[in-house]
Amino acid sequence: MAILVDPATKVLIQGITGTFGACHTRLSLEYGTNIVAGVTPGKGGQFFDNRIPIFDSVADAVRETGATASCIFVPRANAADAVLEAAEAGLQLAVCITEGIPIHEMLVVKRQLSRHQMKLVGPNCPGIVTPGPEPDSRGGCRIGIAPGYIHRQGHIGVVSRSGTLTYEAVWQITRRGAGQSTCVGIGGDPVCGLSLLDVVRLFNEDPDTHGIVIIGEIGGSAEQETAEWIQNSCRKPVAAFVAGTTAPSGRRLGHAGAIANSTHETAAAKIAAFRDCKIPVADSPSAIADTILKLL
Amino acid sequence: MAILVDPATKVLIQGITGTFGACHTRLSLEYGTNIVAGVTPGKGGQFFDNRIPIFDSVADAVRETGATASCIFVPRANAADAVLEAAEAGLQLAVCITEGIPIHEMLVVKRQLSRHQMKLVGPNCPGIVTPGPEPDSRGGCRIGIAPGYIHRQGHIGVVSRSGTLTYEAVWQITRRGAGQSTCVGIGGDPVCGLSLLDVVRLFNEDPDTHGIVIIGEIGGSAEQETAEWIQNSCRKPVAAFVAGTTAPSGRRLGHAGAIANSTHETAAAKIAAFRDCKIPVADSPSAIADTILKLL
Amino acid sequence: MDLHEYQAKQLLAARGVAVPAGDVAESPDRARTIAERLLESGVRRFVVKAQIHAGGRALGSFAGHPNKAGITFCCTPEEVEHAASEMLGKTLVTDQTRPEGKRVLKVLVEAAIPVEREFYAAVALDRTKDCPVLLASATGGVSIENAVSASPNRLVKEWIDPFLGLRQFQARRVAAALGLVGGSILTAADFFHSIYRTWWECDALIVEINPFVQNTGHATQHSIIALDARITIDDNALFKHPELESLRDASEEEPIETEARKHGLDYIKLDGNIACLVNGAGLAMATMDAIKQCGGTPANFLDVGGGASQEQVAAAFKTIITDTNVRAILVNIFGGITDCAIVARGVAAAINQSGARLPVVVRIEGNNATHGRAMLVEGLSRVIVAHSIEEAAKMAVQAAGG
Amino acid sequence: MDLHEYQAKQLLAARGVAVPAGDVAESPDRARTIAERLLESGVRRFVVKAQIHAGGRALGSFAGHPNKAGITFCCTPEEVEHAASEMLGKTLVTDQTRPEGKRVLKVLVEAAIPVEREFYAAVALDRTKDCPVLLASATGGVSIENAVSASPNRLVKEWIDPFLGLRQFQARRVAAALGLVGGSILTAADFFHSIYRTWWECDALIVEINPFVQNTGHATQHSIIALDARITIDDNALFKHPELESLRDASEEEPIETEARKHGLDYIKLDGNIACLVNGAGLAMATMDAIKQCGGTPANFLDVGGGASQEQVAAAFKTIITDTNVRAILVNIFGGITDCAIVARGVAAAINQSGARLPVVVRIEGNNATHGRAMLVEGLSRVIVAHSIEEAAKMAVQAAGG
Repeated sequence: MAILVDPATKVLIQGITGTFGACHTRLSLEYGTNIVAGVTPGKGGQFFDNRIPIFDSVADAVRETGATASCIFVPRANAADAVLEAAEAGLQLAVCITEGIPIHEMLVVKRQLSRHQMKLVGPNCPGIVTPGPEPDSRGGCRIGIAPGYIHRQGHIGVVSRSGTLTYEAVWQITRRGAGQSTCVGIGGDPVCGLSLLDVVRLFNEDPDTHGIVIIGEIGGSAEQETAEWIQNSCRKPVAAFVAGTTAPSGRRLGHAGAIANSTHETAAAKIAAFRDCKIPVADSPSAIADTILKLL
Repeated sequence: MAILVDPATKVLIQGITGTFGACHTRLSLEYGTNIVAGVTPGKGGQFFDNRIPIFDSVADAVRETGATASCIFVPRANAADAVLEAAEAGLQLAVCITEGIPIHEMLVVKRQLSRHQMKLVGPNCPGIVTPGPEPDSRGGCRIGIAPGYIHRQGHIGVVSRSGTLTYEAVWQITRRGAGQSTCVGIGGDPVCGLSLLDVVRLFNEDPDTHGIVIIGEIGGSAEQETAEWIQNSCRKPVAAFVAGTTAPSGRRLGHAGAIANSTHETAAAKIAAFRDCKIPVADSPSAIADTILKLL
Repeated sequence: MDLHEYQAKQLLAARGVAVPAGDVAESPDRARTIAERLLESGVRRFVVKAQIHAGGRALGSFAGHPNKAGITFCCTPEEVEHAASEMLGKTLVTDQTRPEGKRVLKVLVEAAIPVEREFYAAVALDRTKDCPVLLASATGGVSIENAVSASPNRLVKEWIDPFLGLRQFQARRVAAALGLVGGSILTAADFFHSIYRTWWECDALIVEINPFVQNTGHATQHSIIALDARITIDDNALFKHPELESLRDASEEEPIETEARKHGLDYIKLDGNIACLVNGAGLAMATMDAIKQCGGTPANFLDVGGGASQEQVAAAFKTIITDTNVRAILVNIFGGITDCAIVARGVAAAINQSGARLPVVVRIEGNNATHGRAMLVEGLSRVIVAHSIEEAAKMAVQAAGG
Repeated sequence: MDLHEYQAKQLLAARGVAVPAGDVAESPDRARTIAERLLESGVRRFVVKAQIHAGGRALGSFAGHPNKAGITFCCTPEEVEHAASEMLGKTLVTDQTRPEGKRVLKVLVEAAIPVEREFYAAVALDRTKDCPVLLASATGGVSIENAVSASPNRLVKEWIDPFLGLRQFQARRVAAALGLVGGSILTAADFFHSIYRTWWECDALIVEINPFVQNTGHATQHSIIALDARITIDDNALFKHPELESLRDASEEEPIETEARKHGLDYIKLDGNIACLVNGAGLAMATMDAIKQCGGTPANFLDVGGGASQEQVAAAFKTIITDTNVRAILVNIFGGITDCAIVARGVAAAINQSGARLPVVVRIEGNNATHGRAMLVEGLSRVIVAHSIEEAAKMAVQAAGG
């Protein structure tokens, strides 16, 4: 068991013929991901690496292959549209890797997704990995751009707003002999799909996840809301890390940003929120794995 | 009993201080309508005719008076907004009298109303009358601009896409000694709130309505869809009338209108649809009352 | 409000739709100048298109010249000048005009584009679903309606959520459904998107491109060109678009209808001989139906509106008797809120002023109807009072000598 | 991307927001000309405002002239010229600039508007609700943040559905909540609507008007005037708005940061002495945190991105050593997909090319890390290898002499 994806999940790749999309499609195939289709408008009928059928639309791909999840590598000018296409085609999950999508477009996407069942992870995220049982955790499901080999099948759920910092945490866990149920990088954009809390709730319901690691970041107040929920409702041990204590506050213009999003934005406020809710916070990035393993 | 409104319904008037709104507010008050508030932005705190409190917003009016229905006389440039304001304030019903609202604005309103419980009647409609027991049917609830005195409390539900033609039908029924449960003018605009069918369904559920008169018009295919539903599901006798057999087809430009809305638009097609579904259709406007009364 | 082809093309071109190079001319001289300029830029074949608010121009013909159509292809600026001179000022009759046709005051002179295959596309309102719909077909051209009614499957429909607009993936789906492949899918999608944008931004009821073609001739590989374009704007939205209101061509409208609109009257001239003056559109149509049922033909549709004033009624009366075909007048008023006496006064005043000697059948019902009826009968000898719509129609038909 | 006040006012004015008459000047001479023109149109009091990408100008001061602020009121064109000459080319320090301040290259010369009461309004993104929010307060001006944190109720918030935009009734609700009454509600609602329109149409992150005032002076009774304006545009959306991209003021940006961006590097100069070269923003921040925890101070934030190439690493290295404060360099790479050997090769090449004699602490982990580490240790004498982020930070602080 795992959350969101497992090795049986049928995955399609939107933007499979781009350089970046193609590269990570191959890595995911090597990892064992069940990639059943690619989508590149105008290239329908071709094959990716003589192997994966390419379709003009997500709807075509879904009809022909039964895919239920999508990984989106579409350039940013078309990425919001790609998410809506995935939702309209009835997918269960879309993972949008693309970075640099205009925030106003994501506002429209987010608003529209409330009318669909589809879960969105990202944009601007490393994606999802559910490690498999084979060496270097192959035989699992990798959607996105995370390095597969750093994982190991196990029982710690990892959810993170950061990219490389997630890899760091996963690698630490793996090197200490433990493993992950699923790792979800939700991305660092101000407007994104699944929130930290959404993923924590999924882990809480997943029998295969015994402990949860949360990696937060400055900006927004997702950590506070998550910490509160955990204190009240989470049945599993949770450890957290928040980077950015020394982050430059950024040159700012006017007051609206500060007023709109209040004072929860700093790493210090987030760390305090976790501690207030009795959630251990790693002092150093090197201590993330130890902090969760101590609780198990 | 009646549908949509009864004498107890607390009504507010959006645009109460305009000439047209003020005139019909007075007529409705005379009729016995329970008008509890007016709304004119910028005139909050004043009183209409020293009697009805005026508020700056629908939300204020609802909070202070408990109004559940609104009649909208707001000029067309602001009318779509007025409908959305009514919906957001949690009203059950809005009747929009205003004519000439741009269709694109109504598309947005209609799309948004799917997220609210509020029923919309209109725009560009005469409104709703539930006749009362007193002389000239006073003591009832009149929302809109229909003449009150032509009604008589009774058991025929009238729903119409036309204005004066409805009065004609109502007057005939009244003169023949019968009466109406409720009369609903849904308006003739291409994009409007409650459809013929929506109102017929309400009449079908109303124990006080024993028969239904439908007055259709050229354009759209609401009559066809209604006729079909009646044949399959309506438990009450229904009579219909459709004007426009000799309507000029209109000078048209291109084919899109004809293609988009197919061939159901003519009065002949609508009359045929009713007859196909065993619903008697009055041959002449003078025969509307007789056609329904024969069935009761 | 309908637009001319050249106006529609300007609105579309401003939003990224490719249209043939060309310009509009009001004189043969100017038409020739345009053609000469096109010639300089390498154009070798021209088309001259009469600009009227009606379709079917290619199959239409000019009054007195059954062999001249509203669209002519030419090979030289001289031919263009000649073709323009044979259109301008003449009356063109097509299956979409009235029998008396429309006078041509402008022609569009364009580069003629070689056509291999004609496609159809339009954005219109779907009244059943309350949303815009993109319509497209791989068989465009003059016979689109027949083609579609013969095999409805050939018409591709894509419904559009007004909150999201036409999304790229939807536009691509339509392109693929037309049988386009490869890069053409993307070009066509952009094209559809521009049509929708025009529809949305201009508060249009209909934007229609029939036909559009894939340009196979030149450098830009997958380009799509709109050969003809029709746009109808929502009259109710014109107050938001002064720039569109300025595109109104008064010469295209019946002066009498324009005049009537100024008085808040909705008037449409028809071909019969019984003039109608009714309050309410539905009642007006029902009245016309009744006239027809009694063997007569209505001379007009006229709605004086719900709360008709004395002045409006007088103006309405004046309007209907300008039609010289009229042999009788039917006034049908249901006075709801309106006081029937006021309407009667308006009718009486108009009859007196006009001096017209036409028989007038009046059916007045509702608020203060008895008084109104009495006023008419007492004051005017030519007024006949009826007590139902049916009776009124019968009397009017009789009075008209029908 | 931040805009200058004068640019923001132009964008707002184009969408119906009233702003004081005026223009921007790059020379005292030009400033005087603008004031003279204003004088002719009846203006009797002027304001000269330094145009820099930072707030707090009224309370700021110029380097070397503690009594001169970034906003000066004047009564004659001569005074305007003088005020402009004391700003242009000088360095202004405010509580929102860095300590070294910002050079003033442009001033805005405007009619001074009498202020009775300052209001505040802004449209920003609400990250919790994933929608735009209109913020407004009846106590605007410099102390808005304090006012709001002291009594949060004084801040009015209206959340906006991006599908519907800011509706009139919402804008009126905000106006009423500010204590406005009567016709002022309608004027303020139009004003809020224009702010939202600007936010939406310009893909802005923030549009802020602080303060705006109700004009009590002149003919137009309820007019509202924006005295100051701040706009930040979403960098990711600039590709859709070439007209906004052209408003970029390169002189406002650190040249080194601009240069870094060209190489796809996200670099922010800071005040410490330990340069950081890290892949990934989160890891970069965590690295800086670790340095601080060990008693050091980072000289920069630098994210070379997820899939850093050898060239990018070399460019990153070049970038960080241009900062003369730097005493040690910390390279922290987690090679996920990236081959650590490639990164190592980039670092080695950069060290060799630069000839800099700074100590370099390297922590490389992940894909092919052993090989990468070996390459660095063998090839370069000044490289110290660490095995955890903590260890690396400690070593770097030590090496920097901290």
